[in-house]
Amino acid sequence: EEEKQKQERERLIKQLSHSLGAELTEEVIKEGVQETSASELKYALERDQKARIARCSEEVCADVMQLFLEEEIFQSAKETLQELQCFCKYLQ
Amino acid sequence: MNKDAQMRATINQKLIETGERERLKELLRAKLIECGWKDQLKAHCKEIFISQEDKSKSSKQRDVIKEKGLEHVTVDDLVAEITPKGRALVPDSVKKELLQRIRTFLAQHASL
Amino acid sequence: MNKDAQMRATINQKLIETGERERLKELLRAKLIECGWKDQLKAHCKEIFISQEDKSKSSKQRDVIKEKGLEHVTVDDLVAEITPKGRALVPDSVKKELLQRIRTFLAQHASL
Repeated sequence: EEEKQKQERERLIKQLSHSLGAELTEEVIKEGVQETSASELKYALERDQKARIARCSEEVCADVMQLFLEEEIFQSAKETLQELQCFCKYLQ
Repeated sequence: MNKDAQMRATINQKLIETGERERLKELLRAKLIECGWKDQLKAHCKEIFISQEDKSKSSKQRDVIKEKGLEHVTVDDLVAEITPKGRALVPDSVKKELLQRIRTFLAQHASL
Repeated sequence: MNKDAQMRATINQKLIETGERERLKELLRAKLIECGWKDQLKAHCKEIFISQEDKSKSSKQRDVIKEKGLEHVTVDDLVAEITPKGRALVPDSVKKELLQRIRTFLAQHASL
């Protein structure tokens, strides 16, 4: 009877250890997964935003540059043409 | 309540009362960091975000992330995606060590 | 409007509201004079009229200028002819400086 009780106790300890181990592991995994997901999603969003700012800055810069250059080129063309036409009239 | 359920309830109570439950979880957390589990999980997350555009690597969940667009992805979406990997990445040695520690505790409280 | 378009609109709005756009324009103008861009472009304009006979350098627009003759050429004709050269003559350092200035401005206005 004593041996039977001992075996029964061993069986219970084994069973309990396994279920408890699985339970604790799952709890810790969930914690870790939650924490990692939250931080990695945050970093991913930050990276995305930084990349967007860099990309959009370049695009805005290119647009601004193009517009400014158009004005400058127009101004230069106007000035030069006036100079040349004046010079031409003077020669005539 | 049968004998098994009684014993389980008593053991759980003892684990909490003695602070052993929290110590076991702490041990597990430390072991997971030590074995690189957390780093692997982070790397897996990064891979998901990077490979969003890569169709060859897509899975059902990854498609959900892709469909939603990064700014609409929630932590829960990501949790659902990486949990299976998180489970699979726990080394057997860590599981065994935890089990051993639990058995020792239970043996010491055999009078239960 | 997608996120990129939204951000570009916000950046443009901020540049205008703060007067930075006007300052950038002034900076570019000063830099173009400083690096000799304006002189080079004017020289290029003059060259067009002088080298009209040089077939190897001819372009469709140059032919128009040639046909019209100096007194009938419009500013728009000349602009169309010199624009590619005008763009090409802008030194990379000036482009980089403008971009850097926009980046610094955005860093200081982190609310984007």
